Amino acid sequence: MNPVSATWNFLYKTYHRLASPREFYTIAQYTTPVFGVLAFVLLLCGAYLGLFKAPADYQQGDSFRIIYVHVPAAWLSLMVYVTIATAAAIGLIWRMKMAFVVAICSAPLGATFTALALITGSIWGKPIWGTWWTWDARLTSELILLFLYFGVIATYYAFEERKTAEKAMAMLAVVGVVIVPIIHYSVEWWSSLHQGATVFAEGGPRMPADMLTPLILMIFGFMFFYGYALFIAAQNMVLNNERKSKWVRELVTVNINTTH
Amino acid sequence: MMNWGEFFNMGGYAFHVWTSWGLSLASMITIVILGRRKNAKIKAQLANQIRREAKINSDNQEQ
Amino acid sequence: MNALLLNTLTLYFRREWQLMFRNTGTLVQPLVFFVIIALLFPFSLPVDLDLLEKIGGGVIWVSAVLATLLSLERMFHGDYLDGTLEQLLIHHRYLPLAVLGKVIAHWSATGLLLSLMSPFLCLAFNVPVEQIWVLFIGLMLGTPSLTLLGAIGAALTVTLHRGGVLIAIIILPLYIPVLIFGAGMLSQQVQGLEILSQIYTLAAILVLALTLAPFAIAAALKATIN
Amino acid sequence: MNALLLNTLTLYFRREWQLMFRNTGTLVQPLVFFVIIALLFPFSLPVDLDLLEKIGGGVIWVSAVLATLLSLERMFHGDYLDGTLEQLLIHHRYLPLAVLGKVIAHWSATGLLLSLMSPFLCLAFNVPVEQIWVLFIGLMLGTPSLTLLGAIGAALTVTLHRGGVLIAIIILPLYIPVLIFGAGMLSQQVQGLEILSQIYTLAAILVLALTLAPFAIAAALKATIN
Amino acid sequence: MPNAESNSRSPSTTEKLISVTNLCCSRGERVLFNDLSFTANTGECVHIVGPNGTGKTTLLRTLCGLNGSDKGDIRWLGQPISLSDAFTHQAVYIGHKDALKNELTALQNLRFNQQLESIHDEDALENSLLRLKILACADLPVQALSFGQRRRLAFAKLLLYPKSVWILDEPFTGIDAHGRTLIENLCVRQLKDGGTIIMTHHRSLQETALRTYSKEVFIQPQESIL
Amino acid sequence: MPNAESNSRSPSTTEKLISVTNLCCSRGERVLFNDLSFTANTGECVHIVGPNGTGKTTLLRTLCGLNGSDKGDIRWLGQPISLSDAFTHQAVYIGHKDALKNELTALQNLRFNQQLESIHDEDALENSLLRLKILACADLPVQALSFGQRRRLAFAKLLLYPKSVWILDEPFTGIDAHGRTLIENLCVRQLKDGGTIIMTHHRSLQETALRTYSKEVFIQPQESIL
Ligand code: HEM
Ligand SMILES: Nc1ncnc2c1ncn2[C@@H]1O[C@H](COP(=O)(O)OP(=O)(O)OP(=O)(O)O)[C@@H](O)[C@H]1O
Ligand SMILES: Nc1ncnc2c1ncn2[C@@H]1O[C@H](COP(=O)(O)OP(=O)(O)OP(=O)(O)O)[C@@H](O)[C@H]1O
Ligand SMILES: [Mg+2]
Ligand SMILES: [Mg+2]
Repeated sequence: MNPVSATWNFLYKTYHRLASPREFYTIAQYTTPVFGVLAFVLLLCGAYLGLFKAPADYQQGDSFRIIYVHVPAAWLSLMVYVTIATAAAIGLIWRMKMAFVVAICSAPLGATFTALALITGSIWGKPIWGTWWTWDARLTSELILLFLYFGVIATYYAFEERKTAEKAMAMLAVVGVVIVPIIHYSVEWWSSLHQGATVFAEGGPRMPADMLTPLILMIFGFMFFYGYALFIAAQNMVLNNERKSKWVRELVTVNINTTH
Repeated sequence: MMNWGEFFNMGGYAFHVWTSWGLSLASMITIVILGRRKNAKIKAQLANQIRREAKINSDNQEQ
Repeated sequence: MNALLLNTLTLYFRREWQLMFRNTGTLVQPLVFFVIIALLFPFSLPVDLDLLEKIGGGVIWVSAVLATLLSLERMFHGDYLDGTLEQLLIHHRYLPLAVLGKVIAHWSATGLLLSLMSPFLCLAFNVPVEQIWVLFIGLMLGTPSLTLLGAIGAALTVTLHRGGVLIAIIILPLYIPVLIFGAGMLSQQVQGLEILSQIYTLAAILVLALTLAPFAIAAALKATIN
Repeated sequence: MNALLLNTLTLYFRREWQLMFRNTGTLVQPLVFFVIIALLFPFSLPVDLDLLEKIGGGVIWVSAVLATLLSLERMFHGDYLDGTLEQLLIHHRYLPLAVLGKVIAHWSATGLLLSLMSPFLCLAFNVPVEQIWVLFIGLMLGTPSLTLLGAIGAALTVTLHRGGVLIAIIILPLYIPVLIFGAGMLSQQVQGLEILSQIYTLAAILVLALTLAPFAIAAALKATIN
Repeated sequence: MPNAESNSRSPSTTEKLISVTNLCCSRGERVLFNDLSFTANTGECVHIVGPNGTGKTTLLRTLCGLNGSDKGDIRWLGQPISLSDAFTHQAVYIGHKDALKNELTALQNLRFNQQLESIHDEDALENSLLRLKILACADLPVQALSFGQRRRLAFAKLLLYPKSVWILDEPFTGIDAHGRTLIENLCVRQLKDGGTIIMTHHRSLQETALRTYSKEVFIQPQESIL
Repeated sequence: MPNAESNSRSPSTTEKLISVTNLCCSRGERVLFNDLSFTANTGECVHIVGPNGTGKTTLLRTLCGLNGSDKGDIRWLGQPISLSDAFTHQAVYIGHKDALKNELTALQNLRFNQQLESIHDEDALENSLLRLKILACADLPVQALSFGQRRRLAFAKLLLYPKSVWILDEPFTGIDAHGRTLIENLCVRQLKDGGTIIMTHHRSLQETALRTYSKEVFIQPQESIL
């Protein structure tokens, strides 16, 4: 068998296994700890290098160390939204149950990252710009993203019937995705206090390696943490959604018997 | 070795750096703890429901 | 065929107007809120005519957005509660058109009335005459988009008891661009800059909303009612 | 006897809170509206931090008044529609106290939350720190009066389908004094004047409202429901 | 539960639990009934009969003090209801509006009602649901319940605490044959325990288990109401 | 009125007006019914039977396209309803929600419904009120009507324009003996004219005038719903 079709077969099978809640739950039981450990190690290394090894910035002094939480959080806030919108679209088009679960479980995590980006940004802005907050394009659009996350979460939990909730939430999530490019390019389109692309700039990152390495580690650490938290939340939601099914009941009764 | 006092001072930006890092850490920990708790809660609820179904069944059989 | 389409539109438009007319409260509600919101400001700011003049246009835009927002919850919810909406879905000849008729009626009682009222409020805020025109045109172009976009949120939340907040959260991100361009016209004009590009943008948003929103609203209604 | 009275109060307070807690929408609604209303301003005014700072306090007061106003319609109307209010009237042990319990619960989800939230909004408006305190105290003293007075309007209009406008028209005259004294504190303070007299006035209004309003509300409910 | 003094069923006048004399009620300009008199004793089920729109619901609401009357009086153990505290403590009214909160689950709704009587007993809640055969719906929000399940839930409240007078408006609407028997048996038990029931129902009670306890009161339509 | 081709009552398969095959519906996680099949012909009254909460209302709403189904299909003269325009033109659904506007009078409500069919005939309005014996209430706002009068008004709509399929959810709730006979006769007339009725009702239709036309479809409760 040629490698292309083998890969395709593998992807196809995994897709179908992940699409079934029960399979997902079983797989997640193994992947969750792996993601957790990876996230922990990456974050730990990143924090060590970022706090101890990276040199202080010649302009900003030690305050630049906020970058190691601000940029991963800000970047994740966008990435998670794209994930949500993609999952929502898949759910709407192919009616895949698990896609909705991924979308709705990601939303609180994305909102947390957005809030973190806003808060750490404000904290960083105070010494650098001399103000906590201004109404420029990047900050404002990031704030709107936070509202959008709230909207997605609130829409899902507002409905009693799950199918309706999923559809309504997904519609909103898909429509809202226009905000992501606006946030990303806001620094180019409008004049802004916020600095332009530094890490993902054209022609490579404009940053010395000993400052960049911890940042990359932290970004991956955040990403694995997102995966870890997503698996935990999705497992909970699958348990809840499938509470009528036999396998969940068996799971719970086994649980009761072993704990007592 | 380094000077810990100086390290915590962060060149005068202690407040800014430590609140940022602290908040990030705190929110990650909270997310994980809440996830775990939710799991326990869902299972407890389910167990309660199974108990209640047994009650309904025995009530139906009584008649 | 065309006549039939037009008929559906006008039918629901007329029906909505009649209903609003019976219940004077509904009819004047957006207008009253608009005026109240705008007039609260002079009471809460330091007495300073210059300041009032500077913020007048912005305050009027904010009041218009809020008045529209607050009237949205009522657009479909009453019909949902008493079952009229079910009947509409069952007999949906050209549902998007029926919906459009309703939305236009709704706009004429909110946006249209507000825009017509705005010059008088401007007087209260000492807004200069050249700006009154800019404000009026901006409102006439902007408020229909507000109602159309808002109706999507209203349709998504129609089955909820307390949809109000949710509508606000859902559609706020959609309203902010309209607000920025609409109110932006004023400050451009004060600085002596060109405002045509803003007008074109508002018009483009309106055309887009007018063609797409009715279908989105109809889809949202069908998805949430069951 | 006293214990029984207190019991009624806390019972209805707790009940209302639990109800709001179940329905997160109701709980956060006033807060969301408060924030949204306040945040619309920066979008609609020319970018000018000085201007924002000047009007910040006033905008926050207006937002608080509006958020309270908008939440009032829901205070009794839901209970009226589903029949809970009838049950309350039938079993009215100490109706004014039960009502007071409800009102306090309602306030804690509107006025109290708003006041606690206001310092953060002040940051967004660049309001200086000394003023944040004045604003906070003013809101804490003023919003309970707003809720108590507003509840009278809500009770009078409880049987109406679209009571919202009517409530606004009825109680607005009662709100304006609170707004004038509350927001007035800020401009006094900016000018370096004494603000104690304003604080006393707000406190006096509150004491008056707290003692008389529950009876007025109870009487209004009894009169309108039949 | 019911007062000890009124436990025997001899028809001496001093012991009438409720007596209505020459009652006259009107709605708008229309007199609904005139000179209506009847009494209700312990262990008695008063069945109010009359075609649609004669004023049965109005009568029940008047008995509860929710409507005023034009003439005549209503006494509870010889005392006018406006003075009688016993009334508010011992009567329970279930009308078409069921005082259930849509957003709460069945169990939460019951728990709320129990709390109002300062009782705390989880088992009693589940048992009352079980007795009406809706325990399976305990954790569904009320808005998801079917019409009949909702009505049953309203009746489950009767079992939470003993009240001597039940005032029921069309208790059997929307309930299936099995449910009707259940509710009839609950009523019989209430009557056997010395309670009183006043109800409306559009069919004869002769075909039910209540036949031996029931006494019909016919409301004569005044003018051309139908 | 009904299609000419389907006017004879021979049971040939091509002529089934409505046919439901292997329908399966669920709510939340609960399967309500599975593999439900039946057909409805012209001149036939299909009586859906089942205890509270089995899914009768859900079935009727699914027939109207208001709910989705999990499996199975519903055909109207052989065509799936989603494609059949005939369905939306020829069916009428009356559920627990009566699609009446509280603030309009009985007559105005009827007039509205007539307008939707682009008819204008004042006499027909009054006649339909007269046939349901509620002409005396013609000018009362709907919220003043008694429960039974309101239900009758919902039925008066059926008489405004001929529709071949009536879908009725518990048509006799809240209606007195005389009203029941009235409605039964209306139904018989509809069936005799070649129409079809699909209804739920908690008693047997054998005791009514519909007995010769009716055919029972029993919904088997799936799990422990009650
Ligand atoms: C409340 C204030 C702030 C907010 C809401 C905010 C938001 C964001 C967002 C959303 C991104 C990701 C952009 C993207 O990936 O396209 C970002 C990146 C970044 N931010 Fe901020 N920021 C704030 C303040 C600051 C401050 C004060 C600084 C430092 C002076 C800063 C430095 C950076 C850097 C270096 C990046 C990475 C840029 C890149 O390589 O793409 N931010 N910020
Ligand atoms: N404002 C009004 N003007 C005139 N008549 C009114 C007004 N409000 C209510 N009514 C009439 O008062 C009566 C109210 O009757 P009520 O609801 O007590 O009837 P009911 O006996 O319970 O009837 P049902 O069997 O239908 O429930 C109705 O006939 C209604 O038409
Ligand atoms: N989210 C949900 N989860 C589980 N069950 C639900 C949910 N929503 C509705 N149900 C159940 O679906 C059923 C709805 O039934 P429906 O209203 O069609 O009943 P019905 O046969 O009309 O009953 P009735 O005779 O009482 O009118 C009820 O049993 C209800 O408990
Ligand atoms: Mg009645
Ligand atoms: Mg039903």
